Amino acid sequence: MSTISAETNPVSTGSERRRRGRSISDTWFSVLLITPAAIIILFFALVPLGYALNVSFRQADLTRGGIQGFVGLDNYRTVLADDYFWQSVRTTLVFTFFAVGIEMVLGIAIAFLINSVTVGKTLVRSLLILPLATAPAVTGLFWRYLYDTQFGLYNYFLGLAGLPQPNWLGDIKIALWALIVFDVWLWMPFVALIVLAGLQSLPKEPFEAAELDGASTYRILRTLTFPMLMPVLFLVAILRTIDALRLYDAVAVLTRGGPGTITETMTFYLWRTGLQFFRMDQASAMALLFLYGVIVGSLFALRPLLNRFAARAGER
Amino acid sequence: MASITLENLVKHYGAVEAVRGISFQVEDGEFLAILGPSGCGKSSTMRMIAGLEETSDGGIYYDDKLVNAVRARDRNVAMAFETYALYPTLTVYENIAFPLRSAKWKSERVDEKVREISHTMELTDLLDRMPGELSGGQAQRIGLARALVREPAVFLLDEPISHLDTRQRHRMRQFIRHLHLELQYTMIYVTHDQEEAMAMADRIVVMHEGLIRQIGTPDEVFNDPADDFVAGFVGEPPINFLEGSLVQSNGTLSLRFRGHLIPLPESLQSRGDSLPSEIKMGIRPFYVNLRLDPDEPYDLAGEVFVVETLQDFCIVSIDVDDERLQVVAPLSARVQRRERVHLKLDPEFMRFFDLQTGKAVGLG
Amino acid sequence: MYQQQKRATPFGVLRYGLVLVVLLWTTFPIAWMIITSFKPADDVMRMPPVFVFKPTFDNYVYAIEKANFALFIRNTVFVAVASTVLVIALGTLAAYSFARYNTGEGHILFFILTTKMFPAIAVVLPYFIIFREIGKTSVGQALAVGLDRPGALIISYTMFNLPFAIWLLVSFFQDISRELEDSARLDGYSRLQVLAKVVFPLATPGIAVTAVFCLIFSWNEFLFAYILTRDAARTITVGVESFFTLRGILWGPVAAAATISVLPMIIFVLLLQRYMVRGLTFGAVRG
Amino acid sequence: MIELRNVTKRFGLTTLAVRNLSLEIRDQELLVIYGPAGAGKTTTLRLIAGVTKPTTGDILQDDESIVDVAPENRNMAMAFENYALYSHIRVYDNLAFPLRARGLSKQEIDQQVHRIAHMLQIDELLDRRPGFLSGGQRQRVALGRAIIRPASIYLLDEPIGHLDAKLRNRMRGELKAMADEQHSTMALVTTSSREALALGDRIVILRSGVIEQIGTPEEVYRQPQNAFVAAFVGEPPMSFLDTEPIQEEGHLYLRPQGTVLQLPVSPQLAQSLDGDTTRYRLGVRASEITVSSQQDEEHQTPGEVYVVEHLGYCNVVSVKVGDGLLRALVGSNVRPSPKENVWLSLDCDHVHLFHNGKAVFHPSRLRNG
Repeated sequence: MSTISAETNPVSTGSERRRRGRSISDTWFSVLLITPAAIIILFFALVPLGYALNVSFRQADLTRGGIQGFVGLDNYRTVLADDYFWQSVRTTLVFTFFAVGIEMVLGIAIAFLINSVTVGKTLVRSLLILPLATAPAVTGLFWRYLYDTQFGLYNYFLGLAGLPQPNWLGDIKIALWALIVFDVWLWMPFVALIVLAGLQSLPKEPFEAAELDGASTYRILRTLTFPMLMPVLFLVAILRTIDALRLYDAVAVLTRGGPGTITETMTFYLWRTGLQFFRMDQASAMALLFLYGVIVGSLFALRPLLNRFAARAGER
Repeated sequence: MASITLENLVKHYGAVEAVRGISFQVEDGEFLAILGPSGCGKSSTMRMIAGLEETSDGGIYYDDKLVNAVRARDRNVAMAFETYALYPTLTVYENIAFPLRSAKWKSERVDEKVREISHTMELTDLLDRMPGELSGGQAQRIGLARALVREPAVFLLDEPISHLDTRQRHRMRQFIRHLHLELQYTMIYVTHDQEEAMAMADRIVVMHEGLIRQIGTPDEVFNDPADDFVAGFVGEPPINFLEGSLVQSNGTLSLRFRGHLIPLPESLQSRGDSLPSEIKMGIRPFYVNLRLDPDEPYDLAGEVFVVETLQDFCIVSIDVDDERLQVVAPLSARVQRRERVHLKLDPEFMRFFDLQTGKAVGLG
Repeated sequence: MYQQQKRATPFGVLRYGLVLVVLLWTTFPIAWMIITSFKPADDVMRMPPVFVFKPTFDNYVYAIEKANFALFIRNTVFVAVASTVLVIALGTLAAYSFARYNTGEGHILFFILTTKMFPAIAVVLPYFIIFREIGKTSVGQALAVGLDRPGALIISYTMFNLPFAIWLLVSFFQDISRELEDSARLDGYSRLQVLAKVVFPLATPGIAVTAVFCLIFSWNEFLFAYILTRDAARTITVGVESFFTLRGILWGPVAAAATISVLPMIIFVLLLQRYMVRGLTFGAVRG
Repeated sequence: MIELRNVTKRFGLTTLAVRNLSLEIRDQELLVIYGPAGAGKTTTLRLIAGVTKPTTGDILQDDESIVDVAPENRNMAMAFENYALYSHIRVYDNLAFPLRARGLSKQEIDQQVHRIAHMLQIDELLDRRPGFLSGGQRQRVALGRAIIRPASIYLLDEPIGHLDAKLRNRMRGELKAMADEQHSTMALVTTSSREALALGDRIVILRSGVIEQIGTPEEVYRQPQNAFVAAFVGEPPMSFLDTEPIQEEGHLYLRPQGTVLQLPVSPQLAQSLDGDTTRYRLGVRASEITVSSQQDEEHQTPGEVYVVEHLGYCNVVSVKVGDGLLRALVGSNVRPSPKENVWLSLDCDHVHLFHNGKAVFHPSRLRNG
């Protein structure tokens, strides 16, 4: 039998025992670690912002001599009085509402569907992810081919099914829906995956208990599943909303805002103002309004949510 | 209430056999404990009884009805979970009311019943809280209350008090045992803590590696273990084992352990032929006596390794050659580390096991 | 011998049928794109579409030889890798500081997330002007920072991926038990040694995942590449548009170029499958 | 010697993990820190180790403040409750980790690692990664990593709490022997009363970050300063009976709530009562009373059996006396049935008495001792 026998301690003899190398404090250490990243972020986030702010108060028509004198709030007034601007806002909101709405509904349904499947879950998940890997600008471009009225596959299939074959990208009534369908294709898997992860991370025991307590499926969904899933659903909805409001790539490659300006979103109109009309002043004013709207709106919703997740992570 | 019968129950997860063909019966109104170390298959067994897990083979009967194909919600089983399994989105009140609402009770009757049970279990102050705001002990009681609020065919408890501190654990032990006496529910209690099983159960099923090692009353399991596993698993401090061979000397049948000859008890002297030659003797630390007087007869001699003073007695660990034995001694026994001591074993409490198979071979 | 619990089968079949429909819907456009890329030019524009054809590499040859695609690929790889290296180098240190010392008690971390919520379009115009000005200076020329130079994209992507990377890394670092570091320090290692010997090795998978996410974002980015580059520094995502010729859109080469752009990332994403959710939600939801 | 002086640790704005704690750990002593969940036990260890900084107060080692000394310079060793093993390296390297920091030679390291592994019976696990070990095995590796090297103090956070009963029993002995033999200074956290009593030279009982009592095992068990300590130390736990003093014909009695009993109070005990007429609680350890099926001179207090618990070598009988429940330890052959009427040897001079939670009287000696 062995016994525990660490070497006998040298009996403590005051301070010589301790190497009193006083290093920098935790606070300094932690600040040093974030400094490089902070500098980059501050510089490349705040400088452009400041620049945009500056330009938004000046006259800056790049076709006429670049940045010039201070004009106060004129640019903001112009923007707010601009019908095209408001139309782009409306388009953006309509797009966001329907795209995110459909993605949420379909995504949640699909998540539940996949969760109930027992065989081949990994394969299903892998295939579902694929759209998320692709560049929207690239696949969007290819969707133009799929939407094509002459040799597009979608109309071919619709024709086979005896359904009307719309002019997806050319019809002013349908073009926005063509964008929405593309966005749903691209992002519905995102919603489905996250809700699925949420479903799978729910504790098993309460559901087993409910089963033993004889609760109906509907009751379990209503009192347990959805309430427990709510934070995840909120998070997804908010992330998707922020993204949808910023929609640019798909518009740029699929419709270029057309037909006419019917699918022109805020970001696309902003781009056009700045880099086609070269009205940097108005574009900057628009950018700041937009920024303010998106950030303030979304972050008030996002912060408590993320904090909640962070707190939960801390408990682990 | 119902009696439960398991018939050759098997459960495998892929290639892993968690339960390897077990059979036993729980009488109507009986309190049965399933005891075993983690991974012995006890939880799988209980989950199959509840219907939360499908059986791989074998049958489960409630009274005389085969229930393998009956869904969990239709078996009328109440269960208390190790992790409480409270509904995190509902208040304590709604948690307790949940099974009643599932059964479509009228809300006045639900209210009445919930108030009644929370009164008995001293939960009235907690009814408006959410599960996240409860201490472990409170959550535990609510889990129990939720299970008790209805009248199930069988009441299953899965390690229900393992997360409580000593004080609360003893209180819940008393409470659960008392509850059983009052209500006479059929109860199955799964635990890895031998003391809990001993203290509460009418009968204990000891499981190990998916098999039943012994079924018996606490006394039988403690005093007449069926094999060396049961002997070693039940009892605190754990039983001492001495391995050796049987020898005849001077007409006495003895166990040769290291250099010592320990005579077998009278009752076994005449059974020499039926005993295996290689044998393992088990004796609990309560029945080994320290002999400080060198002139008294003794069975073993060794050196004190460590003395631990507990509240009402000491546990002395003694190295006999390279085997460490434990002895329970009164507080008045003053022995020192490294001291040489003699030990006398009480023949009445010696238990013998076949060294090869581990099976019990005879009582002292 | 004993009757087992049985699941209702008609529902099961329906379920798998629905799953199949969903999968067809998500994978079909990508599959068709890959198929189209191997079609001879005549078949691409045929109606009704041909499903059986003689595969050819013509479209790829055209894309790479005629349309300068080799350069686009080189640019994309260089920009994506360089910005990812930068992001990881800066991001790990900062994220560790946030995760372990709670630097700024969450406020700084949240400010950093805010910048990720910027609509890229709102800052791209100032970037355009800033890089145009820097590009005229000698420093800008030496570092290849400026309009239509890779440096401009590397900086932009670093800036835009850094907040995301920090958030994701924070969540990975938080998964490492604090006691591991405490224990190592009691064992006599200094903070920096602990970082090198304990924290980074344990966080390697998380760091790798973050890196791949950054790589994917940079690889797939469109807006900055579109506005800050013209020819020399052009990347694939934007380059695909070069097949919009006066004669019409060359769908065969477009499909080939799109496939080249998409395939590497699809492979990465499949490898990362388990971590996708976590990455896409800034580490908030563990997949 | 380690000394904590008025140490307070606050987490966030509201959580006080320890409150104004003053405590010393003497050289070569094994101090057990015992208390319920959330008592601040682990925080106390972490404060000593320096991996948590006190909000206020001072920590001294040999009369020198060490608050600003980094953990790596403190020469302390700690085993964490959640094991804190490095999952990316083998058990061998986990054990060698603290030795490498000290620049020991390969050979020395190898020797030490094998010595510790043998002692903790983990020889066969050296080549495995921690992820492939059971909880009990991990705990032994964690303990091994803490005690593999000399240190001015060993801080052990529930070092054997997750082992199975048999192994725990054995490792408890090993720890006790190590402390005795090496004269090491140790602070050990536990939630087991049995472990606390068996191991500690002294025991600190914490509750909600405040010390309830410090003393030798004998002291905290025989003379608990308050009802909390009394209830928390010892197994089965002490039972309590609410009583009120009554005066009849010049004699003083205690009457358990819900009964018409009169328990005589001796003059000695009467002094402790101090004329206060409010409620008192009797505290009775299971080993301090006996049970009989008949009334006799010793057994004068009637009660009804509530439940009987079998422990093998003895039984614990819970008896209802008025509104209270008393536990009594009886021989394994004594087994009254539930609801049976029995008689208890409840004698005020041989039990503990508490007033407003504070102990006012302890029996001078053991009845059955």
